[in-house]
Amino acid sequence: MARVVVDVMLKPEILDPQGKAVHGALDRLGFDGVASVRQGKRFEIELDGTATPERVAEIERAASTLLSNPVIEDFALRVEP
Amino acid sequence: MARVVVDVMLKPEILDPQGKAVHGALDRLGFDGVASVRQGKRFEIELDGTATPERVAEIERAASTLLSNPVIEDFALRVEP
Amino acid sequence: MTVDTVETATKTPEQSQPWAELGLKADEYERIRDILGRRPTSSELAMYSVMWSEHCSYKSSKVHLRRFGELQQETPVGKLLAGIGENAGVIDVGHGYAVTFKAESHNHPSYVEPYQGAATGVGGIVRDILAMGARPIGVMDSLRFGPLDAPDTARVLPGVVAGVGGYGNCLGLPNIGGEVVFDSTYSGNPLVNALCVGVMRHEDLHLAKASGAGNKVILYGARTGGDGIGGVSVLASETFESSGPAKRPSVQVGDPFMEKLLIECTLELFAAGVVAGIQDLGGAGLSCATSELASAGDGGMHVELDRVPLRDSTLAPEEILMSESQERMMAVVEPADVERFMEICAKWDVQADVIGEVNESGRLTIEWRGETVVDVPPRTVAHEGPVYQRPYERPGWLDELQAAASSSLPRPSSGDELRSTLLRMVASPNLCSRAWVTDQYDRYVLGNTVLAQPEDAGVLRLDDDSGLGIALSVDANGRYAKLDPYAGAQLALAEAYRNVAVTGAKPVAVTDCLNFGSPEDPGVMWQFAEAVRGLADGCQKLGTPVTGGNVSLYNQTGDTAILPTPVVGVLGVLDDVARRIPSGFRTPGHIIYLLGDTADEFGGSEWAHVVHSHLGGLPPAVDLDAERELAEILHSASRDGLVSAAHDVSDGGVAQALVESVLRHGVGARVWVPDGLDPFVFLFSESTARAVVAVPHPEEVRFTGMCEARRFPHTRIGVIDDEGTLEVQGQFSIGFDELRRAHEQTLPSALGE
Amino acid sequence: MTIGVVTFPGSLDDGDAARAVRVAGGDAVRLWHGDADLRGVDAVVLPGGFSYGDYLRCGAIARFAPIMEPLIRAAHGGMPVLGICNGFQVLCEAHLLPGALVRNDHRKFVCRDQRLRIENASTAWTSSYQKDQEIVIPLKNGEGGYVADEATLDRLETDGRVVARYLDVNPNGSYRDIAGVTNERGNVVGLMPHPEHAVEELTGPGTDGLGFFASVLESLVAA
Ligand SMILES: Nc1ncnc2c1ncn2[C@@H]1O[C@H](COP(=O)(O)OP(=O)(O)O)[C@@H](O)[C@H]1O
Ligand SMILES: [Mg+2]
Repeated sequence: MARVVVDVMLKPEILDPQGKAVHGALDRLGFDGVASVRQGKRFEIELDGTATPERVAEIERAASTLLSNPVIEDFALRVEP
Repeated sequence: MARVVVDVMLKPEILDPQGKAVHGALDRLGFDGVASVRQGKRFEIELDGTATPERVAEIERAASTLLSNPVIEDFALRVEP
Repeated sequence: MTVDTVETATKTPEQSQPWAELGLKADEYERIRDILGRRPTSSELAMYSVMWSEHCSYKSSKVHLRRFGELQQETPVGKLLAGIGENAGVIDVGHGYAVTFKAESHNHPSYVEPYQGAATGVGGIVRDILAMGARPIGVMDSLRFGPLDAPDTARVLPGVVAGVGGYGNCLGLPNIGGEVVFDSTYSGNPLVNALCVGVMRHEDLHLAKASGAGNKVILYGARTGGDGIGGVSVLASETFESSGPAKRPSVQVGDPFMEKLLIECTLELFAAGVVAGIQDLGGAGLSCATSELASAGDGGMHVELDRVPLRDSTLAPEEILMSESQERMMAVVEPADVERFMEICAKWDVQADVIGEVNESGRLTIEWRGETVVDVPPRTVAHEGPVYQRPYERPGWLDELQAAASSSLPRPSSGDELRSTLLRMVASPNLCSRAWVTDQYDRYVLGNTVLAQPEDAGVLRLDDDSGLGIALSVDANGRYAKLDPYAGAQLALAEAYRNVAVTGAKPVAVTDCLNFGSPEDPGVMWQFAEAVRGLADGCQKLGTPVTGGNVSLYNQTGDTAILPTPVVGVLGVLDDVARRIPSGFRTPGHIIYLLGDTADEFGGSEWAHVVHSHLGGLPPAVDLDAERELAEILHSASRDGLVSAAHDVSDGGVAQALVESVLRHGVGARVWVPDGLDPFVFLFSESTARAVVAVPHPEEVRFTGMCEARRFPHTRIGVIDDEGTLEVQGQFSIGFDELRRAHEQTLPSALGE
Repeated sequence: MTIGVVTFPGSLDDGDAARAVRVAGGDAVRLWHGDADLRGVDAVVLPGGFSYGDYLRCGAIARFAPIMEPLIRAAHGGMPVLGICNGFQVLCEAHLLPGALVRNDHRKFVCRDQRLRIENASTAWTSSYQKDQEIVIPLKNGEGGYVADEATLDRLETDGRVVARYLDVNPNGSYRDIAGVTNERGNVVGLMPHPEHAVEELTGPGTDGLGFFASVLESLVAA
C-alpha cells in the first residue's frame, strides 16, 4: 500500500474567505504575528500496491482535472513512503 | 517569515462523505487501484518573523481548538523552512 | 476476536456482564435473564440495553403518553391512516392525498458537535417520514440556546444552523419555519428539534413490519461503521455530568448526498411495488430495525450479520448491532421482487444486501461467522420493554414562583417610555428578526412553498390542479410551562394552532416533541405529566388528535433542568393555497383590526423577561373555545377574501405583531389605543386567542358582520398608510429606519455579519 | 419546442426547472446524467442542486457525467444551454464558460430574493428582457462567488458577456457583482440566481424569472 497526498490551494490572487476568517479568529484569540492564513484541501489517496511512476502520473492527471480546478487552484502532489 | 502548515483530517473511524464521493468519481473516470480517499483541510499560516517554540506551541493550541474539532478530527502540524 | 455466542452464554451463566455501564438497572438485567432463561450474550445485552434505554423505550413517559392514544383517532377533515406507534402519524387530507409529519429531538448530539448533531437530526426525521411511504416535502427546526451573548452560544448556534441548513438544503427540502429561543437554562443543553413533513397517495402507505415467511430482509444505503456506538443509551439517556467526557461516544457524521439518493431510490422502490415492509435505521441502528420489524410482523426473523457491509472491518457483532451509521434503511421484500429491488438500488448507486429472511420461528436470531449470537423473542426487545411509574410531585418552589406576580413590576407610562420599550423589545434576542438564521435555509426548492419565514406558518402546495395544501407551525414557550406546565402545553398548542389558523388553514392534527429534565426528579416528572395532560385535554377540546411525537428527557446540567419545553406542531389543511392569508401589511387604506380580548396579562411575558429579568406569576389564560372560534373566523375570511393580511399575537403582544406586519413590505401604519385600554397593556400584554388583521375597506361591513354574528371581539385599531412609520396616536411614532435597525441588527451583531 | 432538464445525482431544482419550461409554454424532457443522449431536445437546462453532494468542488464531479459529452458538443454547435446555480458551476468546470464559483465570502449559505440588472438582453436566454431591466428572483447558494482573473473579467465586460449583475447587495462576494455570464456566441448562459423559482406568483417573489424560459422558446421558434 502506498499513499499519495495531493494538496490543493487557491491561487494567491483568488479571495480565500475561509483563510481570512481563520486569520480574524486567530487575531481575536490573541495570537498575533500571523501575517496570513490560507485554507486549502488535502487528499490522502491510498493505492492498492505500489506507487509506480505510471500510476503516479495517472493520479497527477486526476489532480489537475478532477481534484483541482486550474482556473482558481494550484496543486502539489507527493508520494509518501 | 516562517510558515506553519496544519493538516486536519477526519479521524479514521469517522465517515468521510467527501472522500467517498471523490473515490467514486475516480473509479468512474477509470483511475483504478485506489483503495481509499480521505479529504481533509490544509491551513498555511504565515508568521511575521521566526517560528519560535512558544509561537509554534500557540499555533498548536489554536490547531486543537479552532482549526480542528477534536471530537471528529485529528491534526498534524509542521513548521516549513 | 472471541465472540460471545448463545452456546457460550448457556455454558457460562456466572460470567459478569457490564449491564450497568450500558445503562441497564439491576432489575432490568434480571428481567432479561428471565426472558431468555440464561444470561444474554454480549450482542443480546447490547440490543436490550439500547432498546430499553429511555430514548427508545419511552419507559418513563409511556404511562403518561397513553392519554394521547385515548383521543379520537379522527381529524376534522378525515381519518388517521396511521397513528401513534408508527414511525409517524398519517392523516387523510382529501383528494386521495395523505400527509405525514413528525418532530424529533437531537439535543445532546448537537451540543457535542453542533453541525453534525443538527445535520443528522434532520437526516433522521426525514428517514422516518420516508419510511411511511411518503415523499418528504419540507422541514422545520425548533431551536433553543443559552443566552445570545454566552460564549458557548457563539459555538453552538452557528454550527447548529449551518448543520440544519447544510443537510436540509442538500436534500432539497424547503425549510418552512421553526423557532429560535434563548434562555439561560439551555446553556449546556441546547434543544434541536427537527420536523419533517411528507406527502403520499393513500395507497402508498407503508408500515414497518416483517411478515411473510421466506421474504428477504434487505439492508440498503450507507455502509455500517463505528458511528455513535452506544449513542442511544449513553448520549440520550444520561446527563453529561454523570457520564463525563470519557463516555461520550464518537459522533455520527451525516452524508446528505447519500440520503438524497436514498430518498429517490426508496420512492422508486415504492412505485415499483417491491417493498413489503420498511423501516428506517435511526437510534439503535440494526438492533432497532430488526427487532421492531420482527416484533410488528407475524413470525420471526433470521439475520446473517456477516452480510452487513462494513466501513470498518474490525467491528464486533455487538458493535454492528449498535452502530448508528446514518443513511441506512431496511426493507422486507418478496423473493420474486429482489432482483428488481437490486436493479433500482444500482441505478441510484445505492448499495443493497440481503442480510436475512423472515421465518415462522417467532424468534429473532442473528448469526455471526456461523454461530448464533442472538436468539430472542423480538417483542421483548422492541415493544415489551420496562415501563416505569416514576414518582411525581408538584415541586415545592412552584407556589412561591406563582405568587411572585408581575403586577408589581414598574411599567412604562409616557409615550416616550412606551416608544423606547418597544424598541428595546423588538431588538431583544427572542423577538428580533430571525433572518440571520432563516437566510441560511433554502425555502424555495421543490417549487411548492407558498408561505415560509417570516410568516406565522409554513404553507406548502400539495396538488397543482386543485391547489390543495397544508400549513404547519411549531411552537413552545418554556417560561409559561415553568409557571404552569398544564397551561404551558396548552399555550404551545394554542399558539401553533393559531399560527396555522391565521394563514386561513383549518388546523387538523398535532405532533409534539417534549423536552424535559431528568425523569428521576419527581418535580420534573410532574411537569412532564402535567404537560401531557394539558396537551391531551387541549387536543380533545380542539378536535385535533396527537398523531405522534417524541420525548427527550435528561435535559439538564447537574441539578438544573431546562425550562419544561413541550414543543407542539400543528398541521392545517387549505383547500386552495391561492386563498392563503399572508402576514404582512401591503395595501395602504386597509383597516387594521385586533381580534380577541386583551387583558392585563404579563406573567411569563417577554416584557417581564426583557425589561425586568422577571419570571413569576401565572401565564396568560388559555381559552381554547376562543382559539377555535378565531380559527373559524379566519378560515371563513380567507375563503371569502375578506382580509388581506393576518398575523397572530403572541410573544411581545400587539406591538410585536404590528412591527412584523408593517416591516414586511415597508408600508406604514397609524394605530390608536382602543377606548378603555391602558396603552401599555394594549401594546405588550400576551393575552391569547388574538390576531391582527388587515381588512380592505369595501369588506369591512361583511367582516365585522361575521365577527358580530359569532360574537367574537373585534376592535378597529388602525389603518395602513404609506408613511414609512409606525405611529401610535397620542403616544409615539417611529420611522422604519430606526425600527428596522432595532429589529434586524441583533443577531448579525452578536453572531457576525 | 423541447427543452431538456438534466438530473444528476443530487440535482434538486430539476423538477422546478421542468415546471418553469412548461409554464413558459415549452415541453420539458427529463434527461438522465448517466445517458450520453440528449434525446433530440432543442435546448438544455442544467438545474440547481448539490450534484454529488457538492463534495470536492461544486459541479466538479458532475462535469464528467456521460451526458456532458454530447452536451458539450451541442453547446459548441450553438444549442442553447442554461446552467442555473449548480448548473452554472458545472458549465464553468466544463470550460464552456470562463471563471469559477467559490465559497461565498461570508462563508454561509444564503437564500434571499435578489434584485438583478439584465446587462445583456441578446443571449438565447435573455432576449425577452430589456437591457438594464431590473428583476427580482431568488438566490440560494453556498458557493456562488464568481471569480476569474482580471484579464478575463475585462474581456467579459468589453464583450458584453456579463448577463446579469447583482443590485443592492453583493450576496456572495462575486467579482464585479457578476450574477451571470455567457459564452461568445450567446447560446450558453450561466446564472447563479434561480429564475425557475420565480415563475408563479404563488410560490416565488414574482414572475420575473419566466423571461429566461420564454426567451429561449422564442429564439428557437425564430431560428
Ligand atoms: N429555526 C428556525 N428555522 C426556520 N424558520 C424559523 C426558525 N426560527 C424562526 N423561524 C421563522 O421565522 C419567523 C419568525 O419566527 P417567530 O417570531 O418565532 O414566529 P412566531 O412568533 O410566529 O412563532 C417564522 O416564520 C418562523 O417560522
Ligand atoms: Mg406567529
